[in-house]
Amino acid sequence: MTSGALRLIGIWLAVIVLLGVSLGTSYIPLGPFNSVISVTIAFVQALLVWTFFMRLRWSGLLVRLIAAAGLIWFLLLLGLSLTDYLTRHTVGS
Amino acid sequence: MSTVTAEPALPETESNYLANGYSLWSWLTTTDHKRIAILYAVTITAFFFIGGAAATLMRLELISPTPLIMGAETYNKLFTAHGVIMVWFFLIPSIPATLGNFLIPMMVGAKDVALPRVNLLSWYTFILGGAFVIVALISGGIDTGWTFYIPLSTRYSETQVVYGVIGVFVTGFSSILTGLNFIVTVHRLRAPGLTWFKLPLFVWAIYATSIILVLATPVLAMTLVLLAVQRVFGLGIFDAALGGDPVLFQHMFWFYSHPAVYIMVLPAMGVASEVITCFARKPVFGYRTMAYAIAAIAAFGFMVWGHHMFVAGQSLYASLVFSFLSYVVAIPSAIKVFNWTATLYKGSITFEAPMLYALGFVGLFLIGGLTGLYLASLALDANLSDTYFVVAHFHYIMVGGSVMAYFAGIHFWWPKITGRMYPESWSRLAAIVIFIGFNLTFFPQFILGLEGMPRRYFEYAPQFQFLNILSSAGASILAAGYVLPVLYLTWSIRHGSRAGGNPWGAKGLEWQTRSPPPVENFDVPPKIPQRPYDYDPQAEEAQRQ
Amino acid sequence: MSANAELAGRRANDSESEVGLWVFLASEVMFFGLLFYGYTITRMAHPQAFAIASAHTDVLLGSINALVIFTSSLTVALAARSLRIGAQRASVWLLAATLALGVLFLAIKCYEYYSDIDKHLVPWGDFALHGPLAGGERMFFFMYFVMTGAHAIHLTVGLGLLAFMLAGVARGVYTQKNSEAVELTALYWAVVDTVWIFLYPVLYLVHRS
Amino acid sequence: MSYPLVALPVAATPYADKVDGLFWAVTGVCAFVTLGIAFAITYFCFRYRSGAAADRTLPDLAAGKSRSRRIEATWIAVPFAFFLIFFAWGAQLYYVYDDPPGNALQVFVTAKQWMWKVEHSDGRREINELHVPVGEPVRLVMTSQDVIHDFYVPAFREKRDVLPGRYTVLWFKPTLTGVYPLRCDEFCGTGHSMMTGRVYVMSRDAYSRWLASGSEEPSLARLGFARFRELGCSGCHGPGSSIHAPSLAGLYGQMVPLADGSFVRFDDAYIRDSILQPARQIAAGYSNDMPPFAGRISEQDLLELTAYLRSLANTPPDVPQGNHLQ
Repeated sequence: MTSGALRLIGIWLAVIVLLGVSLGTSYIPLGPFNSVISVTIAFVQALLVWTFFMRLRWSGLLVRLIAAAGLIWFLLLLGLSLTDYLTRHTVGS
Repeated sequence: MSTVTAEPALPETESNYLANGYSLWSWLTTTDHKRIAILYAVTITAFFFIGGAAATLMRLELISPTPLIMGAETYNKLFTAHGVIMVWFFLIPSIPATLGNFLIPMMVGAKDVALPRVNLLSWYTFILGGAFVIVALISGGIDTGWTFYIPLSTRYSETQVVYGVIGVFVTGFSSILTGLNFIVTVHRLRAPGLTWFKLPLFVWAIYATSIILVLATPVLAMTLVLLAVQRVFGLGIFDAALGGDPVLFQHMFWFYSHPAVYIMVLPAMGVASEVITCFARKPVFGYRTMAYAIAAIAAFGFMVWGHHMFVAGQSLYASLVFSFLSYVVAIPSAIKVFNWTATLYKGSITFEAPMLYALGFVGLFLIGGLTGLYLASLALDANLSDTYFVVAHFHYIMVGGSVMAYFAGIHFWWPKITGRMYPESWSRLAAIVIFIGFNLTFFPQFILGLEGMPRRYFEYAPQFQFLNILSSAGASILAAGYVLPVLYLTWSIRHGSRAGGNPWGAKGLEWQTRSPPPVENFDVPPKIPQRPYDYDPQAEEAQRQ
Repeated sequence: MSANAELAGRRANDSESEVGLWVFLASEVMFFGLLFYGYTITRMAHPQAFAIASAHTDVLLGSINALVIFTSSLTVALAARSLRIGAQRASVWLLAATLALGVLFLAIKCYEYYSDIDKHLVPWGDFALHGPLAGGERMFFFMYFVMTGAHAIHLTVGLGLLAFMLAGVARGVYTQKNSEAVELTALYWAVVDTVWIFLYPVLYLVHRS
Repeated sequence: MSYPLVALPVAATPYADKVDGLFWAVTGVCAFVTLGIAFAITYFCFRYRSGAAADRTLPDLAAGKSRSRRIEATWIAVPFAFFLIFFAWGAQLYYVYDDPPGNALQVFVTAKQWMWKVEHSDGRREINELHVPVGEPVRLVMTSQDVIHDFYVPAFREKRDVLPGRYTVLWFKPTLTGVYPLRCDEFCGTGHSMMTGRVYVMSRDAYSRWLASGSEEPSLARLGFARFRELGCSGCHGPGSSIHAPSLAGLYGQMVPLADGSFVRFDDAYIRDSILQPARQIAAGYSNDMPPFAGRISEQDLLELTAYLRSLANTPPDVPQGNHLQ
């Protein structure tokens, strides 16, 4: 076992613990915050996987930019659509 | 203009990429980017004429306000076939997959694209997608329009929607693979010393296009999957009966299909920059601004899709945002037109066929772009959207813009690709015929739209007949114009005079090698110029004296 | 040894295939992103229906599968790492473990589909939920099947790649010096894992309290 | 019959005149730019054609750079200023216009492949025709029975998509009597181009005569009242009902509180949603006991019920419902 492998196992443990937290909190009635918590945890898990398992921590700038591009464009799609969906019933008909 | 004889004549037997195997098998298994470019060129030319035939039949039918040679169903299938084929099987792959494939590695001084086998896979994927669409056409056609709006496409159309959708879905992967290849090639294979701001604008344009291809195409693919599942199983998230939203489909569709317009027109802008500088013998005016404008168009192009939905039931506030952003994206396009014009200033201009096509491109793109200003305006769009005004507008961009530029590019690089010159007077004639025919076909359609004629109308009110006849007459001239290049270019492959390495005296890296180029593109590593478009009009004039 | 290996692994200039694969992965993000987008917009219009419908998913199987696939992305990362530092045998075992975990995931998923069908949760056809929100509930299960289906297809492709890599490493085709294919497979697999990271909360945990 | 070769449709509403004003302003600017660029290209092509004697000296690199920067800044700033004007002008027209006046004549439009069904508030029905009085605002509440259609009257310079499962609204105040073509402007299948109709803008006298000439059809609201009882709505929502359900009198147009703390306007869209899927928006203080009517009620029934509830707008909650229609 090298320290690199140990680190990966540590990350894996963190992801699994977060999975448990996500599952556990979903049984506590928090209203809309249940989803906020579970999706935030998912983002943290994904960040861990992409940073360490997918080795973005050791990648060049180019690869990091490409990795970020997908997320940025997804937010663009969602964000600009929300200008429609969040205002649709408040104006006009 | 430096002439052909300035180059030392090359021995007939010298090896080049065309002479590297003559069998069909050698072509179908090639990983040479130049040969793949030609595979693409042949395929999309076939699709261009299939789509063109559909358009011809439509224009013929529209001579009369009442049924003339077909029924409404046939007409609807024809414009759907025309749209699907021209958008996904001609325009999207046109410049990137042919000229881009041929030139990008040479322009960056590389032997091939970064992933040659992926490049060939892309072509086969394209063929597979095309096959599905052909099957859809043969087995009855599709009558939803290329936009596949729900619920017409999911519940009410009784045509081969699923085959068509699968075809477009599969073709999407060919787009993604091509875009991916160019991105990696431009990043990783540039010759030493060839920095970003020494790259020709064509490379910038194809690079920006590739980003759109890679990030927008998967959205379309998955949207079509949702459509197909809803059609096959009878319900889905776009289903109003369940409380779903058919307008959501339009958001998804236009998130791809608006950037798709930039997939078509950015490469055209790249070609225009190469051709105009060469025949004006001048460096492009404002090189950096031009490069940034390309990047800005690609980025902002993703943020304006809602302007297709002003009257579709989208909220007013969303429409305000999208209207504003649509005006923002018009700025970089305007800059490009001004800069091309300024490039001509104090040049030493000659008017070979590529230049005629490129100037035609600038003019038609200008009109197409300016009419976009009407459609970005909420109040004007509420009158004009989905009328013939829109049809005319996007044909000015896609046909007047992209196809003109594609022809400019084909004529410009034809000597490089084939090693032969085409007959100059015929090619100039074709350029002029296409320009006239195009305007005669599509300018009347602006007025038809203003008069209130909706698009996709099989029958129309008699008052629209005069302009429709004018448009159909123009279309016949345009059709003749499109057939001409096929004839004389084909002729030139065997009978054209030999072109040297650099018949136009152009400055790009691709002109430093032989025509047709050797298999590995360069016999000796190309010299990297100090700056791009290093033309000198004064020296050119002095040499003429 | 370890420090050297990390150093060797530090690549300021990633290879062409790796850049290409990352571009493809960005494309994959948009591919699944569109599904999450459709899910989000539809859920915003039908929050209660989605909450009720989500409670009908099998949270136990979903969680076990999360555990399985998260673990598989560890084993595949370790497999790539082992090959990189020359531990070929370890790499073979780790790849085999990944493959086994992937197959296990798929088996559990198939069982889950089977019981979903048994419980009439397939939205087209005779749907079990008849309440006042049945329309939204059908749409939830529409997205459930499309999203998990798209994920399962990707996972199946990944299994094929893993099997190929396993054979390659075992036969010595892929070695310490020629480890790129294995590394790229590991990247792809991690993305398949990432998709489940997001599918899990939005499909199984919407309303459990 | 002969037609002018080219003829823009008349502008039959004040709004259409304003749209035309913007149109000609934009056209003026665009024509100027097109001619300017065309002139510049032609002039440069002639003046600097190869072999023509012309001064081709360019400023040295540094001076050229700063000069070309200035030029470029100009042709970024000037078009941007114009674009802002175009945006603001078009948006302002559209925004101000978006809200129909409260006293507008309400007309229901149901689109289906390939016809327009029109129902006036008094129950008068038409197909592919719409009669309206001149000088009065008319508010169309539109929905589709099948695919997406689009209600387009070129003379009014406006259109709106007509969607299944939802109401969209289009309003206009015609000031010019005449007969104007109505066209479907969203491709809707085989008969798309045949889905046309006419809008008759009539003088007030002619309109009253037209109204009077109609067959004795019960008004939409009265039909809606009948439907209200047939479908069992009155069992819970009627006065004196023992079931805890809100009275619907006097609510139309008001903001009503919802169980989740938000407010919603009690309008056509809300009525529709509440009938089809009551559970989605529960009124504050009530539980969700109402069965959903989605799939069990036609667009026609919905229109009639909506017309009935609308007719209750000014009725106090305790008055026996239906009486006001007598």
